[in-house]
Amino acid sequence: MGITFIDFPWAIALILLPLTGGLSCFLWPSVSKILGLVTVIGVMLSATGLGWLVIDKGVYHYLVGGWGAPLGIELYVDGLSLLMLMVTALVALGVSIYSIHYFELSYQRRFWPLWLFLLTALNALFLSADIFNLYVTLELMGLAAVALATLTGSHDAFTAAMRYLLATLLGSLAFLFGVVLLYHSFGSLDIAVLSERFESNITAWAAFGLISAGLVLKTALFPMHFWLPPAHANAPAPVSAVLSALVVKASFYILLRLWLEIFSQLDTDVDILFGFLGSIAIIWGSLQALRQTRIKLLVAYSTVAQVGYLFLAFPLAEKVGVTAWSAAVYLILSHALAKSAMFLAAGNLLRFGGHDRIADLDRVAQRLPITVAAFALAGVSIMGLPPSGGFISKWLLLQSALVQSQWGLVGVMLIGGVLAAAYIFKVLGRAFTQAPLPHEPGVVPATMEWAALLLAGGAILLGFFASEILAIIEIGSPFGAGEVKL
Amino acid sequence: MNTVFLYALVGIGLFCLGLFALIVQAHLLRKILAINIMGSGVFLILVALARRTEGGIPDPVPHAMVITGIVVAVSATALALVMILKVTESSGQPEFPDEESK
Amino acid sequence: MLTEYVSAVLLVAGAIFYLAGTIGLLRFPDVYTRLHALTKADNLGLGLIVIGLSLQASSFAAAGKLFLIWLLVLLAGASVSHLVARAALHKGVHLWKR
Amino acid sequence: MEALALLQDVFDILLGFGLLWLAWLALFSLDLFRSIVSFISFGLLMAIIWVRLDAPDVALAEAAIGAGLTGALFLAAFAKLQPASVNGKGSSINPQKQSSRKQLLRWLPALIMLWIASGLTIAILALPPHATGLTSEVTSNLTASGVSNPVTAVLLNFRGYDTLLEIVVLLLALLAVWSIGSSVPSIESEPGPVLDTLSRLLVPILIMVSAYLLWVGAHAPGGAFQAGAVLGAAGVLLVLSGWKLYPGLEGFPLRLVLTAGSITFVVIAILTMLVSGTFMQFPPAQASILILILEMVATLSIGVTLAALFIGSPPTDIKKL
Repeated sequence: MGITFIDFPWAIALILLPLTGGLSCFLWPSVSKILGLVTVIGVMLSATGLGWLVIDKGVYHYLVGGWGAPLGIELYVDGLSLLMLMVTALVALGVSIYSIHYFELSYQRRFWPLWLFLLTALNALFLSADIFNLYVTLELMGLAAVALATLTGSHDAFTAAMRYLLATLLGSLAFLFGVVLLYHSFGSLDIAVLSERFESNITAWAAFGLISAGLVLKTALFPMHFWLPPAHANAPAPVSAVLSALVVKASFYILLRLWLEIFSQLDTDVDILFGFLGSIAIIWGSLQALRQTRIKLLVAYSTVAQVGYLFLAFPLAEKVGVTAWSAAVYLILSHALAKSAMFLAAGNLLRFGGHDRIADLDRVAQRLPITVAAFALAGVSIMGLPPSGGFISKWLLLQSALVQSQWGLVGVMLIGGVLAAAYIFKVLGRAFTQAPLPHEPGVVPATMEWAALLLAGGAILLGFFASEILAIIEIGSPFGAGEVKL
Repeated sequence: MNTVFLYALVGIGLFCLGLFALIVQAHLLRKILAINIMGSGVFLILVALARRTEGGIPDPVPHAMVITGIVVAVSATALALVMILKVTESSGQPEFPDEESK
Repeated sequence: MLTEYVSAVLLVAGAIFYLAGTIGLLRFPDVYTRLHALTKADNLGLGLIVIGLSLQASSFAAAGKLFLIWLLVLLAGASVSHLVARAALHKGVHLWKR
Repeated sequence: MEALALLQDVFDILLGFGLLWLAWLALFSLDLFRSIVSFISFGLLMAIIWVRLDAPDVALAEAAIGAGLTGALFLAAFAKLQPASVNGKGSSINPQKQSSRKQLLRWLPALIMLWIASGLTIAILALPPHATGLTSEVTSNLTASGVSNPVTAVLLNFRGYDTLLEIVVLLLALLAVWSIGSSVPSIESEPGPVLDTLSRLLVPILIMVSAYLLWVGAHAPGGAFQAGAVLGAAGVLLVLSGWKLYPGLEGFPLRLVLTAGSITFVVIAILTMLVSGTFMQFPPAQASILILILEMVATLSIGVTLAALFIGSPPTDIKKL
C-alpha cells in the first residue's frame, strides 16, 4: 500500500476519533474522563497531521465513499478550514483539561459523550463541502450544544437553553430551506459545483435570504442575539467556553464560506446591512457588557460585541477583500482562544467565591494569580492591545477601513475598543481591591487555572506569528487573489 | 406538472403558518408543534420539486434527504419536549417567563 | 370485465359505509355512539374496499397483504375503541339518554 | 381520461387544503389536546401526499416516525404536563392581557409572514418546470451500489456519511434526554386485559413487519429507518402495557444495543477504508451484504432508541451514578 505518515487520512480521523470517543464514553462511563482526554489528544494530533499535510501539499480533497460530487459527499480543506480545525482542537484540549476537575462524578458521565459528539459535529462541519451535510452537522452541533447548556440544571439554565434550542432549530430550518432552493435550482449540493453553476436569479436570491437569515440567527448578530447571553452565561464554564469560542463561529464559518464561494456572485448590498448591524452589535453589546453585575453575563455580552466585528468584514471586503477577510479569520482564532480562556477564568472565580458577582470579587488576585493572569491576558486580546491575536485582527480591520476612508466604521471600532477596555478593567479592577474575605473560599484545582492560562497564552502568541498564520490562510486562496498588507 | 407547484405552495404555506405560530403562541408545546410543521413544509417543497423529472421517476436524492430530515426532527422534538417538562417543573407554566423581552 | 364491475360496486359500497360512519362520528351525541359509528366504517367499509381491491390485485400475494391489513385494522380498531370507551367510563362520561 | 385527470387535480387540491387546515388546527386550536390530535392527523395526511408525490419511502417514514412516534411523544409530554399546570389548560390566554398592543403584535408578524410567503412563492414559481436533479447520476451508478431501490442506495451508499451522522443525532437526542432526566414519573397505567392481549398479538406482528420492511428495502420502499420506527412502535406498545426491561439488562447491554448501529457503521467504514483505501467505499461485489448488515443493526438500534425516547427517563443504572 505504501501509505506514508503524511498520507494518513487525518481528516477522517478528525471525524471518527471524537465519534468513537463519544460512543465509548457512553458505553464505559466510569472511565469517560480518560477516554475523553485520550480522544482530545488524538484530535489534536490529527489536526496537526492534517495541518502538516495541507501546508506541505496544498488544498486537500476527499471523496467520501469514492463517489465524488455531485453524487457523493466531498470533504475539502483549505487554509480557512484548516485554521478552524486547528483552533477547535486547541480549544477542545484546553476545555477538556479544565473539565477533568470541574464536573462532579455524576456530571462527568453526562458531559463527556455530549461534548465529544459536539466536537465530532464541529470537525465534520469545518471539513464538509456539501450543503446538506452541513445541515446535518449543524443539527448535531445545535442539539449537543443545547444539551450541554442545561448541565448546570438550574431553572435559568433550562429557560435559556429552551430559547437557545428554538433559535437554533429555527436557524437550521431556514438554512435547510435555502439548501432546498439551491438544490432545485442548480441540481447539486456540492459547494464547488454550485459555485460553477450559480447564476443570479430570483430563486437564488430567496435561497441567499433564507440561508443568511438562518445563519445570522445562529451566529447571534444583533438584533438576533437575544438567545445568546442567557444561554452562554447559565451554562457550566467549560460549556460556555465552547459555545462562545467555537459554536457561534461555526455558523459564521458556513456563512463566510457560502458567501465567498456562491453568493458573492449576487450583486447585493447586504454587506452594507451586515456592516451596519455589526456596528450596532459592537456598541450595544459592549454597553450591555459594561452594565452587567455578573462576570459570566459580562463575558457573554462581550461575545455579542465581538461577533459584530466579524460582520464588519463584509462591507470592507468589497475593495480590500483579502485583508478584510483575513482580519475576520484572525479575529475568529484569537477570539476563540481569548473568550474560552475568559469563560474558564470566570468559572474559576465562581468556584472560588461561590458566586460571580463582580462587586464582590474580593482580593482574588492574591488567591488565584494564574486565573487572574489568564483573564488579563485574554482581556488584552479582546481589547485589541498589542501584542496579541486580537491586536492583529483589529489592526487589519482598521487598516481596511482606513484605506477606504470608511470613517464611520473606524469610529465604531475605536469606540468598541475603549468600551472593551472599560468592561475588562471593571472586572480586573475589582480583583485587586483590598477587602476581607467574608466566606470560606472554594478550592480551585491547578489544572483549571492552567487550562485557562494555556488558552489565554495562545491568544497572545497569535500576535507573534502573524505572517505564518496569514500564509496558512492563503492556502487555496479562499478569498481570491491579492495579499494582506500588514 | 401543476401538482408539483401546488404542493410546493402548500409547503410554503405550512412554513409561514408555522413561523407565525412560533412567534405569536406562548405555549412551548405549540412552539414545538410549529417547528415540526415548518419542517414538514420544507420537506414537502423538497419532495414536490423532485418530481419535475421528465421520465416520471422522481429524483431519489431529495427523498433520502427528507428521511434524514424526519429522523433529525423527531430527535429535536424529543429533546425539546423533555426540556419543556423541566421548564414547567420549575416555573409552573409551560411558557417563557414574561419579564424578559424576546 | 365482470370482475371490474363487481369490484367497482364493492368499492362504492365501502365508500358509502365510510361516509355513513363519518357522518355518524360528526353527528352522534356522545363518545360511545360515536365509537359505534366509527367501527362500522373501519370494519365493514374497509372490508368491502379490501375485497373490491383484491379482485383487481395482480397476485395472490398482493391480495393476501390487503387482507392482512384488514385483519390488523380490525384488531387495532376493536381494541382502541374498547380503550377509548373504558377511558371515558373511568373519567365519568355518562351515557347519552334521550 | 381527462375526467380522471381532473379528479386527481381535485383530490390534490383537497389534500393540500386539508393539510393546511389541519396545520392551522394543530397550531391555533384552543384545546391543546385537540391540537396534538390534529398534528397526528396532519402527519397521516402528509403520508398520503408523499404517496401522491411518488415518494413511498418517505410516506412510510412519515407515517411511522413523523405521525406515529412524534405523536406519541407529544401525547406523553401532554399527559406529563397536566399535573404541572393547575387549570389543565396552562395556555389559555388571559382575556385582560389581550390589549390593543397585543393585537398589533399579532398583526405585524402576520403581515411579515404574508410578505415572506409571497416572496417565496415567486421564487418557487420561477423555477424551471423541468429539472432532473441527480436522477441520471443515481441511475447510472445504481448497479454498483449493491441495492436496487434508489432511495436506499442514496441513504446507505452514495450519501451514507450523512446517514452515519443522522444515526448519531438520534443517539445524541437520547443522551440529551437522559442527561436532562425528567423527574416527572413516566405514565403508570394498569394495562387491562384488552391492551395486554393487543400487545401480545401485535408485538410479534410488528417485529415481523419490521423485518419485512428491512429486507424489502433493498429493492422496494422500506429500509432501516422505517423498520426501526416500526420496531420502536412495538417497544412503545410494550411499555404502555406495563412491560419492563429486566433490570440486569438496563446497564451495559442496553447501551450496547443503543450504540450498535453507530458502532457497526464506524467499523464497516474503517474496514472499507483498509480494503479499498477510501472511507465508506463499499466494493460493489460486497456492497449489498454490507448494506444489509448495516441496516439490520441500525434497525435494532433505531427501534430501541425511539422506544427509549418515548419512555424519557433514564434507566435506574444511570440515575444511581
